[in-house]
Amino acid sequence: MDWALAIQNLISPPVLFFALGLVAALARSDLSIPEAIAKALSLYLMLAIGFKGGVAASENGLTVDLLLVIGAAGLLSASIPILAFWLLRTTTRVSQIDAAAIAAHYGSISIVTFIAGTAALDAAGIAFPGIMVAAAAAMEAPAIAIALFLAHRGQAGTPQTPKAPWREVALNGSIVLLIGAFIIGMVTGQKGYSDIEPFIADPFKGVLCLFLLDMGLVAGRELRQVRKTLTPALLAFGLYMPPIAGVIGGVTGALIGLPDGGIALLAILSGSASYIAVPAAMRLALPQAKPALYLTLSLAITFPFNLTIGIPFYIALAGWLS
Amino acid sequence: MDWALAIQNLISPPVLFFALGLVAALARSDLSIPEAIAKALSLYLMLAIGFKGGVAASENGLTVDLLLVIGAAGLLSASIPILAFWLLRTTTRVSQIDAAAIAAHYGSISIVTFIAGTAALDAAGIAFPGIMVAAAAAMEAPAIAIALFLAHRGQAGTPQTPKAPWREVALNGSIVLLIGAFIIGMVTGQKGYSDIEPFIADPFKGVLCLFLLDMGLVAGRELRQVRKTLTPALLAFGLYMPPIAGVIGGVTGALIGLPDGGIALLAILSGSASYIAVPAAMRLALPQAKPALYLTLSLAITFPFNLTIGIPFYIALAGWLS
Amino acid sequence: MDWALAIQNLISPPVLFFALGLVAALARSDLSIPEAIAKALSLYLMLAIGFKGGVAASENGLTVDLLLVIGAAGLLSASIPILAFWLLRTTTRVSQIDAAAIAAHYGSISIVTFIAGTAALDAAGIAFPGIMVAAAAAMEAPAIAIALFLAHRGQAGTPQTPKAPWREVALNGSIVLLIGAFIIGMVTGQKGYSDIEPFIADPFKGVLCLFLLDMGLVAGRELRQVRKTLTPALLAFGLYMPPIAGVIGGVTGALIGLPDGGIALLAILSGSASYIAVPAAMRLALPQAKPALYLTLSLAITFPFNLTIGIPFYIALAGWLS
Amino acid sequence: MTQTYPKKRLSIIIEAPFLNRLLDLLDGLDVPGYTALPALAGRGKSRSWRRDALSSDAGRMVQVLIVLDQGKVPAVLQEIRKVLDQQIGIVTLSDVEVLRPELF
Amino acid sequence: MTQTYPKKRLSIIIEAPFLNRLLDLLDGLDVPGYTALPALAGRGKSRSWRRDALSSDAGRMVQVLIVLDQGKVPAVLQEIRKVLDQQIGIVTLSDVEVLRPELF
Amino acid sequence: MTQTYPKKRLSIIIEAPFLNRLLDLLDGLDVPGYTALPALAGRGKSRSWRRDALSSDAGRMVQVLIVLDQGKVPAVLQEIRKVLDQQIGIVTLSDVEVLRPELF
Ligand SMILES: Nc1ncnc2c1ncn2[C@@H]1O[C@H](COP(=O)(O)O)[C@@H](O)[C@H]1O
Ligand SMILES: Nc1ncnc2c1ncn2[C@@H]1O[C@H](COP(=O)(O)O)[C@@H](O)[C@H]1O
Ligand SMILES: Nc1ncnc2c1ncn2[C@@H]1O[C@H](COP(=O)(O)O)[C@@H](O)[C@H]1O
Ligand code: NA
Ligand code: NA
Ligand code: NA
Repeated sequence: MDWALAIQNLISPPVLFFALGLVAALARSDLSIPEAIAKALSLYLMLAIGFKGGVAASENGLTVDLLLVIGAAGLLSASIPILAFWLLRTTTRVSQIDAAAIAAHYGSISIVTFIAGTAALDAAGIAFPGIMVAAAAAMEAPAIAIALFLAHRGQAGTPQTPKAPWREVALNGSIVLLIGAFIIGMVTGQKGYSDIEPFIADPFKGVLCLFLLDMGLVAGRELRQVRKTLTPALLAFGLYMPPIAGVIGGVTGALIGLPDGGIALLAILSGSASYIAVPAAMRLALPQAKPALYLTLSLAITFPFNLTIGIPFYIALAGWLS
Repeated sequence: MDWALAIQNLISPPVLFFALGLVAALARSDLSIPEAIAKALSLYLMLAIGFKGGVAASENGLTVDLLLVIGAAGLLSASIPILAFWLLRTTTRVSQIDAAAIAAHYGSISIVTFIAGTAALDAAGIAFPGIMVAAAAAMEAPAIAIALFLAHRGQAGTPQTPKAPWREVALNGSIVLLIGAFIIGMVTGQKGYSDIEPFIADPFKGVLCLFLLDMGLVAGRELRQVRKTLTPALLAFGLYMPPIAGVIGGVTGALIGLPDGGIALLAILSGSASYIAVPAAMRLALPQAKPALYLTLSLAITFPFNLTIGIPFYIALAGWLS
Repeated sequence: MDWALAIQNLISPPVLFFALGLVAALARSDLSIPEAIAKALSLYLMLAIGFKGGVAASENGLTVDLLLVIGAAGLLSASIPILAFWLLRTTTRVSQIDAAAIAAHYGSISIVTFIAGTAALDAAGIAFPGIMVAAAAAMEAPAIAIALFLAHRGQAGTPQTPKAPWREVALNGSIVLLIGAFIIGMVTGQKGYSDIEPFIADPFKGVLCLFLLDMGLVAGRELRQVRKTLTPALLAFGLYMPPIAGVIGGVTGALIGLPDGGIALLAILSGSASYIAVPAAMRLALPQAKPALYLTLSLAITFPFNLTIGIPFYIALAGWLS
Repeated sequence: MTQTYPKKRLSIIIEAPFLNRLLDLLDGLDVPGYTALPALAGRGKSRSWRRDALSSDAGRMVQVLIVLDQGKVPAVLQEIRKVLDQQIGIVTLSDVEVLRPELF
Repeated sequence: MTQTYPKKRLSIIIEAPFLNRLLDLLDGLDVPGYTALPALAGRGKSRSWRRDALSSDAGRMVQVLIVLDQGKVPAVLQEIRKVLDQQIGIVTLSDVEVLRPELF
Repeated sequence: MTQTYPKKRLSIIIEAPFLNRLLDLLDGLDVPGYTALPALAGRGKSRSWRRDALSSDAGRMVQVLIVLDQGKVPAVLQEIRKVLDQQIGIVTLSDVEVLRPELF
């Protein structure tokens, strides 16, 4: 592992603002970002990362096979939950339904972790293919589908299972914006990019800082409740699951012939856990599962882990694998 | 008509983001921009366009006679509703009050259409006078006044007509900001401009994209209800009224000696229909009129028409006329 | 006093946008900035000014003794309320509790006045030490502590005084963000700065304009109620207290050897009055005190005074003193 | 046990563009106070609406709550009725108990 | 004196991700209208939440108000009950008086 | 027909800076849950306010709703009363019917 890179990541403004939010929330400060602003920041990041991915893809041509990457991403998203479910059922005492709900989160991805990863790659001067954005978009639905199957497996005729949230998952605003902006980027290419560069490129890293400040505040509030909600075994899961999934993702990336930066990003996506789309989908599909478990794990344990230690590790991993 | 220009407009990022919003809303995605953010984006665009107009006016001097332009704009705004009212009463079956309410919208303007028009002119390298912003500000009150007259004409002693919304119309936030920023731009001139350029000029087009994404979402939601609310005759009105009014506006612009870009913008203003200030004023002044009619027409039919086909047409028109 | 500087300040975009807001609110326009946006603008300004201060402090080293500045600032913040309280009790008829509550506001600071001051210094080409941000952060708690003491002095055994708001004051979001961003700026230095410069530096002045537009709207609404709430003696206090406190602050700054720009900023901080953090703290700690008094004074009288006349005066003062 | 006193709670769901006029009206009546709450979404006889999917204030609703003495209700209702009759507006009245009767 | 008529006020506090489904359900029932209000913060048997401190819509609550005729209540309650039984959701019913009975 | 059970609905309109203290107090009492709703605008004995025209949280109001069993009301009212007596705060109590009595 490249220690200089790891330290550079730790003292970069985005990570430090995340830490500031975390500390403020742990100290019970009333610092908070209004919900509408947090939503807008997240829409902005989605729009920008999607658009830039699309422009990059239109430039280099589709440097790697788009379908291959999407297929691999979908496969990872479907298989990681199975591993997570099995680990949870053997090492912790959570119920079948809770294990399935948690597993869905780890099969899916955290787009902010992905974005922080691209920023770290930029800082390290490592290029990555624009189509990795498409991989990110493909890693939600499979995880949810597998998790619903795992949740109900072996339970004869559960009465009144709620309608599966396929419509909500497929038309999830974030994914629609990410893919839409990607396509717009592909269509308008470098010309469109130069039109809106001062909006989507220049302030990007600063907006990321503000958003991570908010994420720190949210994660810190969650962290305050960790002792009430998580057993040591669960807490451990939140820490060992990301690198395991990350290695699986990285190896897959190497096998399908991704370049260095692509391997790193696929490892980051695999290692990250959702805390936006999947929680809402789980509330709809598995209302009996305890949000306290999956939200705290994904948000208060795995997300900070990935942001600080995970990302440099996945980047180093990509270096070894390629 | 310059087809290259038309196509260039259609595949520009702002129009594509509008289309993305439209498609997302039609597909019933939950993508949405928080109301506070949409309001802020609109305040930003108003501030920026007003300020830039003021700076431009301070630069070139008042290249064309300010009062002449404002007078012509006010006249257009008062006469277009009369034509619209007559067309509605003869070609559709809407009631007198509904026809008047719709007519008010078409006499007034859509500032976003105006802004998209300035962006298209910029892209086409056509200059326009800064004072056109003042024309935009002058095209609201006359339309509302005429429409109220048309609504009540011939109705002896309507009991309890609500207080006319003059105070609300005159002190309407958007107009106040537009005019205020225009004056500030005139006062501070190029020096003030260079102070805040990285805020109001550089990200402008990107912010416009985000705002048009929101407008697409809003228009798409409206469009889903079109079949319930609009008859074919009304729908046709939403499509033929803009070019008719646009031609009237363009010819007027040519008659008062506006340059190319000014003619185009006066045509765009005339051809566009309000969906922000006038609907609110109509709720106050003509509560019996059906919002479903005027909102759907203006937002779901005329706005997309102008954004895609109208603007290049009005610009081409200006070329022919000048 | 440098009249050119004073006039330059008066016709700078930030002050003009403040005036626009003031006029719009006095005319009862419905122009308004959504609360979430106003909060976000204020968070942005806090983050940016803190971060830039930290970077500057990391650059020059701590050019002046950090502890000395903080100590002087704390002392000013504790002694100005005593003077204010005495002036209020001898020249106006406000109750002991109201006088104490008002005094707390004048001992504390207005960060926007501070920011407008840094913008005016920038425009005048006068440098200032980055650590002045730390002085700003130190001028809240002492003022509140002294005011609580003054409010209850001589009142034997007030039954059920509410819990003092120390936790709320110490962990106040604005202060946490200001200090946090300052520290992050110190840690990441010039490298971190160049990463997020297009976000925190370039649009800064424009964002300040938008924020001051909002402040104008808020102050204007307050100003409409002035005749109902303020006696002439109180109104006069709102006008003579700032320059008095400003001179005290300026002289203190000169005594501890601050450079020109530092003296000006310490005078600005001393002369300004809080209208964000202290009102909320007073509602908690002195609920019997009348918000109409302290909010109107600080927001509708002192803030506009400082923004227009005060700042150039404090800058000129610094020139004389250094 | 804490003593409570009977009062009335008047709720008016009204369109946002009318809010200022309604509040001005209430300021002119013998009403001890009011609190307006924002709404997110709704449906009535006519259109259904979502706050985040409106182009304008038209259509967005606001709920105004007034706690007041029974004795003041008839006069207030009569005035409100005049304004609301041609407009959208859902008015409901219900019984509540309060702690400090002198406030209303 | 202004005449008023007795109706019922149904309030449903429900999690934001369910809102769309609930409103779709209501649109299919004989309900004269509804208004949804946002919530800021809350606590129940499980977690406590703050709107500004959530990463996702999960956990955020919304209050849906329905003013309707007593006669329509049983059918509506029965349908709502089906959906809410396994979910978070606080349903309350109370008496109100309205001005224009024909609206409900 | 769906069976319902009588409970109480306690509403507290309070200034935003007090909200945290009130919620902390409620967390220490035997209260089954609560939901806080934001307010937009208001007027009382003192100032009138608009959310978008405030410089600070001071003056902005929040409504806290608590559905609870009649038996728990006196103890809760007594504690709340202590805190609110010197502060702004409108407390109302009303009757509601609920579906699942065991929740409260
Ligand atoms: N029965 C009702 N209960 C609650 N809110 C209603 C009801 N009817 C109408 N509303 C609200 O009033 C708005 C306008 O209603 P309408 O004029 O019937 O379209 C709706 O969008 C709802 O927000
Ligand atoms: N008794 C209650 N009164 C008011 N709101 C409640 C009550 N119980 C629960 N809630 C709301 O419902 C949400 C979920 O409750 P629970 O499922 O019990 O955790 C809480 O966060 C509150 O917003
Ligand atoms: N009678 C009332 N009904 C509803 N809300 C009220 C009432 N009185 C006061 N309020 C609210 O409480 C706030 C403070 O009231 P006050 O302390 O009387 O100025 C007001 O701004 C309103 O939001
Ligand atoms: Na993952
Ligand atoms: Na027009
Ligand atoms: Na001060």
